Amino acid sequence: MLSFVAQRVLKGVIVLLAIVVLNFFLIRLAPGDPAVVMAGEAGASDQIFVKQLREKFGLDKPLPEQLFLYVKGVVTLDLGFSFRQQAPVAKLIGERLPATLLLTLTAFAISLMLGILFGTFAARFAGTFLDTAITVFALIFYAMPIFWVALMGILLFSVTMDWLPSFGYETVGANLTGFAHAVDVAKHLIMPAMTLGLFFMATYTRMTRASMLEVKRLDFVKTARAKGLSDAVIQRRHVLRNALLPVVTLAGVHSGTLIGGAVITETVFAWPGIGRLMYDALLQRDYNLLLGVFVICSAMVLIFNLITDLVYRLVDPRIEFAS
Amino acid sequence: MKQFWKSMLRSPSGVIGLIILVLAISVALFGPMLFPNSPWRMVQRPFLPPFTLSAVPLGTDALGRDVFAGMIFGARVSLLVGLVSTLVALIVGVPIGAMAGYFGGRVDDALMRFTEFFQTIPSFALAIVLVAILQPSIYSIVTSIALVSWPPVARLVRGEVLSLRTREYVQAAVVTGQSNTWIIMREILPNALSPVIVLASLMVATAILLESSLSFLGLGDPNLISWGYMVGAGRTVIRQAWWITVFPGVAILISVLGLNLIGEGLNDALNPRLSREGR
Amino acid sequence: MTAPPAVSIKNLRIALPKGAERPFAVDGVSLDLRPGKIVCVVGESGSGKSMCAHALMGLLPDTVSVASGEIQFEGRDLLKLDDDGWRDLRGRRLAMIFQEPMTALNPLMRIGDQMAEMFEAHGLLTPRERRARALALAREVGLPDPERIVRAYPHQLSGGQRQRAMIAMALALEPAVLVADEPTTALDVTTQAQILKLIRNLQRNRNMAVMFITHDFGVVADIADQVVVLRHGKVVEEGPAATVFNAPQHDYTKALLAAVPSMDPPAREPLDDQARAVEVIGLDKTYVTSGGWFREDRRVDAARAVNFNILRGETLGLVGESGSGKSSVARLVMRLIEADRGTVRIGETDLTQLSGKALRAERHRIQMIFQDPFASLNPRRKIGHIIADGPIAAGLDPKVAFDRARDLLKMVGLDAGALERYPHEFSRRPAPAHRHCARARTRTRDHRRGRGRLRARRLRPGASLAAARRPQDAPRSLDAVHHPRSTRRRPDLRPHRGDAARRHRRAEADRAAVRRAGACLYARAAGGGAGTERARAGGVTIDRIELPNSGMVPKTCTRPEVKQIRSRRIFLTKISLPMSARSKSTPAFARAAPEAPQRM
Amino acid sequence: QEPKTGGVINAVIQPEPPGLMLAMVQNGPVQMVSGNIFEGLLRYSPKLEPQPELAESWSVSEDAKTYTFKLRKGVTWHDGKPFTAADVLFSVEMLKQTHARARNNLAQVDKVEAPDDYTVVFTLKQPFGPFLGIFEVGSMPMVPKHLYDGTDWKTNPYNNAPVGTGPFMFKEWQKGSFIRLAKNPNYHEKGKPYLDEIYWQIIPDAAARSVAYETGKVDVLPGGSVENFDVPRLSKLKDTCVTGAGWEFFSPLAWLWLNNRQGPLADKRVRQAVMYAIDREFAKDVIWNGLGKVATGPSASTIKYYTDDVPKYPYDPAKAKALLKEAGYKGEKIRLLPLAYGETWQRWGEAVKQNLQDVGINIETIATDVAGGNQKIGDWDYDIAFTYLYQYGDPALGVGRNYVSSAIAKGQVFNNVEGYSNPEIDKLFADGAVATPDSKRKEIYEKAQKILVEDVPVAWMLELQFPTIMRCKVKNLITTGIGVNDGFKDAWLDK
Ligand SMILES: Nc1ncnc2c1ncn2[C@@H]1O[C@H](COP(=O)(O)OP(=O)(O)OP(=O)(O)O)[C@@H](O)[C@H]1O
Ligand SMILES: Nc1ncnc2c1ncn2[C@@H]1O[C@H](COP(=O)(O)OP(=O)(O)OP(=O)(O)O)[C@@H](O)[C@H]1O
Ligand SMILES: [Mg+2]
Ligand SMILES: [Mg+2]
Ligand code: NI
Repeated sequence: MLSFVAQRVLKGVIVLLAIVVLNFFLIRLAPGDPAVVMAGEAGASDQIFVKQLREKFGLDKPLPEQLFLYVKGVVTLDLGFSFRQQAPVAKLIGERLPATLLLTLTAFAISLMLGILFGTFAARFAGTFLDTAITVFALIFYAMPIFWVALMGILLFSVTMDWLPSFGYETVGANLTGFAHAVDVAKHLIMPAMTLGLFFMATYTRMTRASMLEVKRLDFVKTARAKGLSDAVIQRRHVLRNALLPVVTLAGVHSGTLIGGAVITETVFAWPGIGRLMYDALLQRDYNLLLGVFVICSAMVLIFNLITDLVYRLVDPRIEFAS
Repeated sequence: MKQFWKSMLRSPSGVIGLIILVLAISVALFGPMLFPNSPWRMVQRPFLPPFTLSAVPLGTDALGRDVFAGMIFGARVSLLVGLVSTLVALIVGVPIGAMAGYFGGRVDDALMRFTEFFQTIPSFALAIVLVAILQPSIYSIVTSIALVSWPPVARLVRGEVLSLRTREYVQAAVVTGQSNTWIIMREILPNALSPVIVLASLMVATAILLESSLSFLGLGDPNLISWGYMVGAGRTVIRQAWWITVFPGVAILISVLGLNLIGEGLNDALNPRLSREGR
Repeated sequence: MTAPPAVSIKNLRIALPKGAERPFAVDGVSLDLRPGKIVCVVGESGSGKSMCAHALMGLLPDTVSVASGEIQFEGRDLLKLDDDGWRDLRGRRLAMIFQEPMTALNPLMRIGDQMAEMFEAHGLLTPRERRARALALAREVGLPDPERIVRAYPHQLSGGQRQRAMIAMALALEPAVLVADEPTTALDVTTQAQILKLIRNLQRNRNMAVMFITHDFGVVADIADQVVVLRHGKVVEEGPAATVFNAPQHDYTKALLAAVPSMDPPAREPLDDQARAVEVIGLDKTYVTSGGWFREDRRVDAARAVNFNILRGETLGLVGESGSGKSSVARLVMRLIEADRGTVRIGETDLTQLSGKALRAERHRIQMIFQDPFASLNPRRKIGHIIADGPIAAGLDPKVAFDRARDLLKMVGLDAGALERYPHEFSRRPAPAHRHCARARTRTRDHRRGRGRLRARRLRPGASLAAARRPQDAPRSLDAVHHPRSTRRRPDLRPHRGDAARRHRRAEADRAAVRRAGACLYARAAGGGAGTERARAGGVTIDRIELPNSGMVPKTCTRPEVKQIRSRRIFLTKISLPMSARSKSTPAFARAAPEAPQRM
Repeated sequence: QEPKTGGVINAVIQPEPPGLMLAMVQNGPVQMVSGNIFEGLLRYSPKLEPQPELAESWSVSEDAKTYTFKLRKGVTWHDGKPFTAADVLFSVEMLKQTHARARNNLAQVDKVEAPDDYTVVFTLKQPFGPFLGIFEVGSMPMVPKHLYDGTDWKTNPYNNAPVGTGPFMFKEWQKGSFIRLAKNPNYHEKGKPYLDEIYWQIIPDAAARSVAYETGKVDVLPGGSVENFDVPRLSKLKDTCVTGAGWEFFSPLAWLWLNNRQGPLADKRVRQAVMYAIDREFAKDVIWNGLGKVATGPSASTIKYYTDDVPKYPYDPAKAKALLKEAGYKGEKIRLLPLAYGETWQRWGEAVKQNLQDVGINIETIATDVAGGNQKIGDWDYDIAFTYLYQYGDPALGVGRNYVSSAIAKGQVFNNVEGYSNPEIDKLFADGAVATPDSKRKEIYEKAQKILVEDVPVAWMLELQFPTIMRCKVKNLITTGIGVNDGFKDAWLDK
């Protein structure tokens, strides 16, 4: 197991480095020059200014050298300096990471819980009206653009009913501490987390449903019935547990991508997360910052993949640590 | 083939899905012929609510353009983007996944690392970068969406193949001296199909919405109208003019629903056990 | 009649859904189960045995329904029970053992917990007491090292151990009635004997009424007090075991009995002058699975220094207990897995040296019939394709190939329409051909060409196989071979759908027949006029069959039908097996053997 | 009404500023927030007359080459250090290196001297008409010498916690959430500022900004914070006041770059046809909600020397078609590059495309994001492209740069991107900048306007107006021609 983890980590690091290199070129292929963007923002652009900027950012150096310097930085855990924000990339990401993790993990938990719940119901009543209703319900949140769902939520819960705040991470200026602060943050969290969670819910609902139907037909379920166990116990202990395995897999894949995938939710709810940071960096061609976010996202995905693998192996006693 | 249609038509979800898809596709194909006016044309006063003028039954948008015409023309692009990019994603993802799963070892390692590269970058950002690099157009959009959506397909297929290749009927095919291609195509892939179908029918929705997000950022094909574009464009005025967003939104929803129903029906129809026995 | 019946099934009719092969799965069956007696229900596949059993447990599938009749138990009609009533009875008063020990246990739960659930379901005992009872039960059914076993997961147990665990569970609450639906079919001969003995003993000790379902007349002979013969959902014959065996009344019963192969191997022509068809020299294979959490790598020696050869026209039987490496050797010979060491020669070709195209080209010279007939048919391809694929791959004109496939199907007793059917559809055949019939057909066909001699070789679980024989390793073989998905599951896999399919056991025989036909067709297509020398050993005894080619190319088929191990036992006693090998076999084996001839 | 003291204002800032050190970064949001922290020597009335800020008074020499500023006494930096002439000298030096616009503006300065702590003398190489217009805080913010002199400006820690002389002090910046400024108790104007705190809330989505205002979470939506379509709805809300004032100094003017170098657009008649073909009234009314004004030429009506005595281009598709025909336009493809600044601009792009198509111009829209668009424009790889630029109150500062041939430089935006080259115009702008007196300048610039409008080097669209929406209880928010960017020092809350 230890060697398994070590091997995975090693492979992960290699993949990460490859990703850094590829990203480096990919991003630079996109038209647009950060110096020109910044010059544009400054409301003036003359030769000297642009040249100065380019020198300042090291953009005048040949690409391979830039790459070398960047990779060297990454290897020493230095993600570089953001041209535009004039701050170390690591610091900028660090400021945003907690909010993103809070949002995505909550959304993730919501989607998993609801998805499994609905999936279970749908499977339980497969072929009935309830089943169809659940499928349609789940697909509504899947097929509706997130910003639309988000806006509807805001209109309903913030504007009309005034229950929940419509934006931000906490009440600005309230200076709450301790429990009150936690409640405040939670209130702000509900809507974005729900919006994001409901989107991913559809997949889990469908996955759980299919998987439950599958497992339900297996022999050991009949054994359990022959024992005289109640239906609830059978569903929970025998069917659901086995049915969850593929859901766990899928969840592992999602948990990583969620992190960078929350751009729209973060934007609509003004959630100070990494998604927006990345998006702004992309629009500004803030190369180092963008690369930094990509690297962090990739690392997260790899870490989450590893964690799911481990969890999976723990949950399913049949799995060996084959490498 | 006859058998296939028969069983497809037997499942109610398949029938409903098929009806929806056929309707949507015929709108996409023939609608623009019946509606020769460009959907970009400003025909009425802006923000005209729906059902007030029969000439513009679904009202007008912020510039006074006919929402109904937009829906008709948008069907073409949206369905094209959704279906083609999903198809391309399948064409890329399925063979990669199949080869990784079937050959294992180094091939698997290399292919999966390659997949990871596309998988670990947030797909939305990657799509933006790709479209920006390739210049926005319907082709580059489809390409980019396909490029960011194939990794899950590959992973899924790989997983399935990994387990299927140890099945005895696969080994039976091996011992009769059949080629690897044949074995993958005939013995393995058909049995790995059903989760792929479920995934693919969900992917169509993602693709349509991704196109919408892209056009919201100004990276859509500016010369073609799409449902996603309409939803994005109507978003900011949703408070004044719900209809601009809601109608194309519902169109997307119904198409996605239809495709998922087809997916379900297809799944049953392709599964000989279900198709002939019922359930 | 002595004791009053514990359960009395009266005129039971179970309706099948529309479009099924017949309107009623069970059509007016009446039978009584008495305390302390074992009623064996026999009959061909699809005759409605399992339906009866499931009706008794209230576990009928949703698609079927009881049309009429009653099941009296303790003064109540079970068919009128509501869900709660059933829940109360199941496990406590009525218990059931299922056919498939591999899939009947929840793979994610420890054995002990699954046993304890029995008490939990009926609100008995405290959790701690439940654990203690589970341990005691494990001990009672003779599970080795019970402390370990209750903490083990199902996949860590051998098939026999799992079946014991199932039995322990079924007996936990001392039920009045035990229903056993082919509990030993999936087990090897030694284990089967032990399990039968166990059931018999427990049943006697507790004075249980037992309904025992089986295909196997050997088993019937072993344990039945009463025999009920079912056909097409109707009881065709019923009576004490001895009567049914010695004086069968109904033609069907006679046919069933006739289909049981006799014990005497026929005289064979000597084959000494024949050339070597297959030569296996020093095959070694060790499976290495890397360890789990802080565990070491696990190594299983599946083959160590295996040497044998097969002469042209000869059939070699490879026998051994479950997990002794039979399938592994077959796979090595087939080059489905790579040997660590050793050579396999087919005629003059060294198969182990080939790879890629060359290997593919040589593949047709040796063929294999797989252990699990269901698993070895692609569920999404029609039978016709499955059979013809091989010859077509070898360059035969598809039309010709299909014609041959049709001929072959006819040869194994299937009509030409079978070409167009999918494997699972053989459960719905109008005239179900159960495996005895299928076997008989094979034999007939073999007989026509038959000549030659049969040898058997016991794969000795010697020192080199010690690792494989550790109790926790044994089930690996079952799992690895039958359940490759579950053992080698990766996190990105979905749960395996094959398991559900495995329940379609009814048509297994047909499928096996078809698979075999495929192999043989191929043989003919490639070499022309292939025949099998099977003689009376027919599917009964042989793990791998060589199909000698009248031309030059020898064919080898592997067909370890675990289910027939009981017959194999008989076979083994008759051939001159080295004493050492015999003594290695388990006591049950040795003990049961002499009884057999008398019964038959 | 007497101003009341106290209270907190929540305003929206969009997008999030990349930094707050005005001398280092100068985009819109930075100016808006930092205008409260930093100050310039002067500020400008809505009529763009200079008013004292850090400079108490100023005088211009007879030859218009020497400007003498008397600094206000008793001004301190937020850290308590006094503000003196040395700071001004240092700021000039620093800005020349870090602030592109300041460098251009100061190009005519020969030397800067400080005869005493409270006097600064600028000596110019030649008279420069707009010189008194370059001292606003965004164009020339004063930087604390004691904190920056001799340090690496780029990494100076005070970049993240800027220290100025302004009415508000920097307190806190939660990245992605808000920026908090607090009252400067030692502000040099007695009694000001009135507010205790300002929260600049960072809300990236326009619709969410509307909602934030509606639900009372923010009180001020500076110009451009919400989509134009939403303005009428918001302005009808209770207690809501809307003003278009505060943009006089910047006078944003929107136009279409027309690439004069190549293709059909090299022909003046085609460019004129474009002007006739576009329905600018429609754009104003529908897309900009009736705000702003149809532009008549290169100068916005709010800046100096504007004249409307120029040829007019009303919406006239027939005339456009005729001109196209005359020019022999044969349906060559023309690429249109919209501005990726949000929905309004996208809609505008679509409307213009439709207008042009209606007269038979074969338009293909090219989509890009902002960075990609800038690159294309800078590389002259376009035919028609949207833009809008500030004019900074004087044609010499904000107009000439787009039309003189010396400002043609590849790889940059905002200069003479269209490639228009006319020696007469070059000369007029060169003379205009240095001419004295004012009447002479007026004459020159009016002439230039006429020529340009006739030539149509670019297609002028609208003088934009970005309405500021706020609660009516917010008083005196906008008092100068610089608007919200000039800080909230006069604003107070009527509770
Ligand atoms: N793929 C594998 N990986 C690891 N171990 C394996 C694998 N396949 C088989 N084994 C182990 O090798 C041994 C021999 O297995 P094999 O399947 O050859 O037995 P068998 O004689 O065919 O048994 P059965 O009668 O049950 O079919 C067993 O201990 C089994 O656990
Ligand atoms: N779930 C089901 N739905 C519909 N028909 C079924 C189902 N299961 C079994 N049948 C049908 O009911 C009949 C009796 O089946 P049953 O399983 O009782 O046979 P069996 O005697 O147990 O055969 P085997 O020896 O193969 O186990 C068969 O014709 C079969 O096709
Ligand atoms: Mg049965
Ligand atoms: Mg085997
Ligand atoms: Ni299985």
